[in-house]
Amino acid sequence: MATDRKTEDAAPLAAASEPLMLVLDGFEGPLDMLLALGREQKVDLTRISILQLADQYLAFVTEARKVRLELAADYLVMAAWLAYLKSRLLLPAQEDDEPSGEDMAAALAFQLQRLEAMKEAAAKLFARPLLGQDVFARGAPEDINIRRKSVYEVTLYDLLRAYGDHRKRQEGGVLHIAPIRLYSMEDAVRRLSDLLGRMPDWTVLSSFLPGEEGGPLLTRSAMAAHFAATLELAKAGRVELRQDGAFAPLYVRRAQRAADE
Amino acid sequence: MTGFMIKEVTDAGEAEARIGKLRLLEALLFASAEPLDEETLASRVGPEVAALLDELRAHYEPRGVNLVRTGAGWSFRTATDLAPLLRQEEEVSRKLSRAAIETLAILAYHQPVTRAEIEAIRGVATSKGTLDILMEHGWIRPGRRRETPGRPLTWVTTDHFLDHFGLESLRDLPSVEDLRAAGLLDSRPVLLGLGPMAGEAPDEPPPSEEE
Amino acid sequence: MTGFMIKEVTDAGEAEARIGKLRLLEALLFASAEPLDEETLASRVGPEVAALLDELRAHYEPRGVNLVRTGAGWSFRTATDLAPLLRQEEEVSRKLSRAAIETLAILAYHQPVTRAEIEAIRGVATSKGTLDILMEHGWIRPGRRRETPGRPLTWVTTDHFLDHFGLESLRDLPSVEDLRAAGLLDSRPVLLGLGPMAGEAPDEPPPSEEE
Repeated sequence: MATDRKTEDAAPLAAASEPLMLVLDGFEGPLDMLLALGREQKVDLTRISILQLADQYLAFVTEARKVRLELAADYLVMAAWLAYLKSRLLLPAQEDDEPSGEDMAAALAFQLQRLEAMKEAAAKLFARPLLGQDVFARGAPEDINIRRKSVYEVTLYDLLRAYGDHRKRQEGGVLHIAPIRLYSMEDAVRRLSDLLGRMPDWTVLSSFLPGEEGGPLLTRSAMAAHFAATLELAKAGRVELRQDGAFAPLYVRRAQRAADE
Repeated sequence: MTGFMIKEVTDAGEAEARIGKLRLLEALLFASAEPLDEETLASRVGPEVAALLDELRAHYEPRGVNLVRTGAGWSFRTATDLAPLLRQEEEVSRKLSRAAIETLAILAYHQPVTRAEIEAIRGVATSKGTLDILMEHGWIRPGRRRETPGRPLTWVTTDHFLDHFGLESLRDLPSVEDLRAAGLLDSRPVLLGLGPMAGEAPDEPPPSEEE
Repeated sequence: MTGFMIKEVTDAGEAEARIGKLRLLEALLFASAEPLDEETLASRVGPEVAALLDELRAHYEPRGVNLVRTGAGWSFRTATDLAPLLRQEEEVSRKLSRAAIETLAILAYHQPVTRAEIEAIRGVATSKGTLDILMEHGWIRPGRRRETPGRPLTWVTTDHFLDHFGLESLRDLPSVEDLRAAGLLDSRPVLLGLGPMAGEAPDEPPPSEEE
């Protein structure tokens, strides 16, 4: 679902007031999706409401989790980032060296403008008269090589491809290994490490879990693996854990000291 | 020889030599499907090649085939206004994924640009095969390594890219000056600590924190 | 539209239509890989194709490119009297064998490297001719002798190699990781590709581990 990014059209989400259509096909990642949501505000991107955008996105993610839609990790990271942005925008300014909510919002707005500019540029580029489609070269070039230096038609691509093919053979070709149905702790450690590096603040551990589509066994093993992984990372001094009471949600964040090393 | 617009030539012998060179230039350019650079052409017709090319270009301007300059080279191409009559069934852009099209545009406008920077702009990892397919089309090639930690490889577009899109130079990319003036050709990652836009090492492939 | 010799046409609109047809005819003949027969051309420009072809042929007659009839078809060809000038430095373009390309690639990446080492890397014997061809073309040259028993000769690439492949220095050759990222080298099998940022394969679409 979330992983199919080849589809052509950005199937838009329904307007925020209506039930969210959970269509991820066609989005080239969370930023692309934010851009599509932003366009629905029908204002210039420079005047967009980042807060409203964050709410729409977070609503989408909540909805997705409700229907157990498997979300790629970068969508979850974006959700956490937006939640943090929201808190910084809404709460009174704090005395710390984190970027201000306004700065973060401006950065996001710039990012969206830049992406949109590139999408428009791509459209303009491909709207030009293209060689081999709109404009044609000599169809029957005559066999005259007037460039002395290229007797052999070898391009850099040919050269690199040859080396790539060679390395591929060396590495033993393609192996097909049946997927393992259990979530291992090593993977949970790796996934958490990757995600935590980008998480701005305390985050509920359960939000890191992959979806539940793989069946109960995989889900339970993922939960166990992620829990064990946080303990392992805490032991190594790389994360901090917080739980406000028995059976309360477990929060995790990157260890503040380790982060600076 | 009525077709050639010979100017400022009085001597009959001189005129004939010039016509001979124009004919040779025309034949050389016509015989090749690929653009030919002026240096190569000068080695065949002499140092006045620039003036001859101008003359030939003017002669072909109203015709069904035009002499155009793209990138570093000159070539004959069918006139762009005939495109609706000549258009081929298979459209190149149809076969390219949206990711590939976007990546090519970002690469063209931001070059030289690293893969990490492309990812920062798109907010998503570059899937395998995207750069591969652009390179296979002959549109992009590796540029110099960036002299920053990790010495990441940069990517740039080729002359064939200009040829394919009918551009004389990168300055002719659509709206490039407006985009630059608006500050939108800044390829630095801006959302620190977010997604593939990992803040601490912008030019490196996304670090795997385990190692 | 000065280049066209329009005869017996008085009406301006008619003249314009005729010029449009001549331009299309010109473009079709230019872009076609095969000679085109009159029937095919008539289906694109109309029944007056024979007259149009005559006009086009007359226009191109004195030029460096001629419109000629071969067998049943029409095509543009460079003027026959220019053949000696065009073919002056003709060199038949040849495809380099796969073995030669691979040898060159290995040599470029592993240099300085001895022939025995190339063979060890490739796992097959290198035919004598392969290195000869590469050297003849100026891409490789002998380097220093290795200070090991037998003092074998090593091989290195030349400046011409860099020039040909558009590289500024050997350091700009993409690394194995760059190749992998660009999709030119399939990645090692991802045993447990959980999440897009897992491990060192950041550039894949997130594998859906659930299947």
